[in-house]
Amino acid sequence: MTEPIVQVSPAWAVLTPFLLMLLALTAAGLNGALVARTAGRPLRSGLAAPLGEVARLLRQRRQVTVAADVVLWRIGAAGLVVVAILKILVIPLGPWTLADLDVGVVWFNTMDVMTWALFWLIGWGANSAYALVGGYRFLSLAVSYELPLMFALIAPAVAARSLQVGDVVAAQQDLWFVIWMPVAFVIFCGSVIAFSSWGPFATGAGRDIAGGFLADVSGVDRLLILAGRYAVLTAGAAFAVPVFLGGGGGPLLPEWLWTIVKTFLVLAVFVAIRHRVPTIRPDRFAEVAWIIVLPAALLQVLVVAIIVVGS
Amino acid sequence: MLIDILFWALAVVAVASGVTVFVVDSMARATYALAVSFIAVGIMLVIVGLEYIGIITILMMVMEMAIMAVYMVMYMGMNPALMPMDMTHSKRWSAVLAVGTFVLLAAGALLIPWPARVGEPAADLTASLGEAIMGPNMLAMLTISPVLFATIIAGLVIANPRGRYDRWGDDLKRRTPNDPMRGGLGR
Amino acid sequence: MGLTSVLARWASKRVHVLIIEVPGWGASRMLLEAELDRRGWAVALSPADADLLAVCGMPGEELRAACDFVWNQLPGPRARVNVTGSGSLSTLLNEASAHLGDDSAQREDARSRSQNTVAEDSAPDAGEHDGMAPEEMDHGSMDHGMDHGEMDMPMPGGIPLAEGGDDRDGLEMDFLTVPFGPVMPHWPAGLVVDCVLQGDVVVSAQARVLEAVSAPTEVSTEEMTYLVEARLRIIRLCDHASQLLALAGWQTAAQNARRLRDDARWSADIAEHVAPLDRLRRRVERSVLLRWSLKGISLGGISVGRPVGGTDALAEAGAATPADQAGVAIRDRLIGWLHEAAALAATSSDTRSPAAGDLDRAREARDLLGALPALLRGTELGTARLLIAGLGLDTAALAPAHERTHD
Amino acid sequence: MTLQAVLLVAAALFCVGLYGALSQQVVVMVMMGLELMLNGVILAAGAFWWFLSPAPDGQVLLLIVIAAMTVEMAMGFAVATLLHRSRGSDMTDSATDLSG
Repeated sequence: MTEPIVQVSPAWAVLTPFLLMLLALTAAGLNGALVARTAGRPLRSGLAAPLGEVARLLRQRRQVTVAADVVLWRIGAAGLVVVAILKILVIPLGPWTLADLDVGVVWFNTMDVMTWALFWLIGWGANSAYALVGGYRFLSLAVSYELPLMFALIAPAVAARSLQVGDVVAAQQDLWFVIWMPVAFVIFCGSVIAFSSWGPFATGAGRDIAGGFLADVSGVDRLLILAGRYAVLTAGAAFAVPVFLGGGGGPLLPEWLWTIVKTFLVLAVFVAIRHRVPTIRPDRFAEVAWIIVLPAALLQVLVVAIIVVGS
Repeated sequence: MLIDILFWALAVVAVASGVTVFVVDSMARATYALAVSFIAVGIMLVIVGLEYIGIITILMMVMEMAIMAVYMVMYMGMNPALMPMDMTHSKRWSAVLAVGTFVLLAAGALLIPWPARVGEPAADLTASLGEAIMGPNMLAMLTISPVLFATIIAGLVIANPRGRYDRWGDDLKRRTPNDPMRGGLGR
Repeated sequence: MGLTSVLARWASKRVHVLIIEVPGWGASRMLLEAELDRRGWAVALSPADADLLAVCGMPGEELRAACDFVWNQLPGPRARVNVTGSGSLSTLLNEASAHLGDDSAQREDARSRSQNTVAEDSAPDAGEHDGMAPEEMDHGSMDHGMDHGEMDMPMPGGIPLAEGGDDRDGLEMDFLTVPFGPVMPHWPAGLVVDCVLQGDVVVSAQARVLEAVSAPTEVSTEEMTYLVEARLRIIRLCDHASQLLALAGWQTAAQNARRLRDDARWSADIAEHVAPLDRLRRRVERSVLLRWSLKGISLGGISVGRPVGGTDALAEAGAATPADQAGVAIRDRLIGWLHEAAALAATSSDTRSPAAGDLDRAREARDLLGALPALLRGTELGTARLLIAGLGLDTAALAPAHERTHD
Repeated sequence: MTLQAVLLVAAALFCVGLYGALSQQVVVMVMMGLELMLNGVILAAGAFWWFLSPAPDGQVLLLIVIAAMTVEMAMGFAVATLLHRSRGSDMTDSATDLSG
């Protein structure tokens, strides 16, 4: 890839939600297929499971709990999808981008902080013990993953000497960042899984508290939250591509297709991890995050900074 | 024109949600109203060209309000959210003082003949900010970092009731600390 | 019209089922779960997530009240089945699915419900809130202003104010009384633990068991006769292991254990199960993450039941589960179960007589139930769930003993 | 959008915050009032910067205000915890030991 990333007309933004939801739906289908396989059913039955799920949630009535804070609850439920869409605005699709902000990396970080508020609001709004415990669990996890995530994002920005996503992609023409900042990449992926309340970090929606913040949502609200989780996960996977995986760079295929292929591969790994590892308990993870992961991220930034200054 | 409409809409949102903070009885709503106020101000900052500062403000304040809500729920116990109780004092004087200050500030804002703009903004404001804090203004940043670090330490010292003698025993020889909750590193 | 019927058809492919197990009817539940797996239906974690309420067994009065309460929390479209035998299971579910897809019936149901709730709302039943009705997901929260937006009432939502007390860090925190069970995923049948919580830490707990109206043995013996004691024990161990793994968040391993459990019921030669059981056990033993997340969670001084089996099985399993030693770690308990199941499968000649009598089992269950409050005190919710699952409580054994004391 | 307009909004925010900080009894609510005041300060500083002298140095000042807000919050939470622990309440009225 040689030509710089160009900003396209904002009108294209209309298409972004569709692309995002399509990818998210694919991820959900993959998840369904994997679940079907562990249960010993044919893979195909699982692939269609998300559609069945959508249909049943669209038919379902919304049940409101006693003395629920409906306003905040609905804001939390609807917010996840919105945040995911805002996230992918700064992600270039091959040679095109909608908004190459000066501060694209920080923009992504800000949007992921929104999930702090949203998941907690979902847990709070239901006015039920399990849901609230779920919301708190997410927050306590968030305090652990957020700082390492910030430093993991700073590493590529330091290497590119810019917070602009386009510059970060351009800086990877010769060598992808994932190769010389693997620690940052791993921390980033872990944080994406965590801020989507996914897989081993899904304690906020854990089975031990009857689904946590999902315990009391039904109908369209539930659909929005579940879709929002997939969307946020997808957006996280998509952001890994320009920041660590060289954007649209790759042989043969056109750049935009490479972006999608890489996104899907990262997403597939996230989905595959989901049921395969035991829960990482937030109360225990806190110590690990602050004593091991955060210093590791700082060291990574230091190494990157030394290399960049030296080169 | 569009910018003007956007600005005034944001201004209304910012002030209205600011007022909401002290009007609503729900702790969660109060906290998140403040967060909305900060988001509106953050966007206004982006409008006046302070992209980095504006977005950082949003990032920090949403984070802070998420934590703030937890503290509210934790400490307010019997609070206006559950029972309509008035948790205020000297309301009238506060209001008088606030309105007085507003009149003063507003008069200042409108009456002072502000000078014309000096200089032009840099082409890339974020980059220029980076150069400023890494160049001529490095001292400011060098001061802020120890202050922030000291804040972390001081906050922990104030809030944590348990010193190392509680954890490791009187002679500090306990092999695993005596914590109410187990950490993740097998200690 | 076309759209709704298309939605209904798609929705019927993935019904979410909330399962309520009556003590003693574990077999019905397991059969139901196997059938759900076969159909690709999902097990719901909470009433709000469910389309179909499946009550396995004949609940006693209190448990039936709990079922009715949960039934009211299903958002709808909803259906309800009572599973008491295996023969009709498939038709039962088909009928339920058809009922779920029947738009006019569901609309009728919704209409009658909304009328009911209006009536209920005008006269809030205070008694409903003090823990009699179990699993009150939406009434259980009586504390710290989780209730708001009802400023005009002295008690928002009819929920009284919380009282406070010092927590383990010496901060005064509100108490929240929450009954756990009997409708919870991966929960011993019929168990209710009335917890007082501070945040997600259990301050104190009291355990009781809601009984079945009749023991299931009469009903289900006919299909159980060929399942001798050893095989039943393997099934139960796999079930326990599966629940514990599910609570530890390890879905694939839990699913694996569940399939082994279901296979053990139908397979002709139980000895075939030795290898898969050992594989699962090794997988569990190898997982670093599981070791890390279960570390330090132990059953304290509670002596959990002796493994049943031949002498070598005893010795082997005993090595993994030091039953008499103080503080059985949950992870050892889990591995011990799998070990014991494998050992039983290896030595089983399908003719063994029961090793533990009914009385023994009842006494053991009673001891465990008695020890529960002390065990849970001061634990965090997730840990508490793991501990309860780790007990392997057999509430069915408890029920007859209870009846006896009542007589 | 003029400097005057932005300053008016900032003044409004500042005064609402002032009212809250003076009238609220609970420490956390007082903190919210302070935050709102600082919110106004940030907006005013941003406006001054843009309309009067958009030099890079001005942005540094804003960073410092944000840092001050962080410190205020962290210490506020710590003090609230301490008060709650030692008094069982976090009302400002009950913490008047130094008021003679």
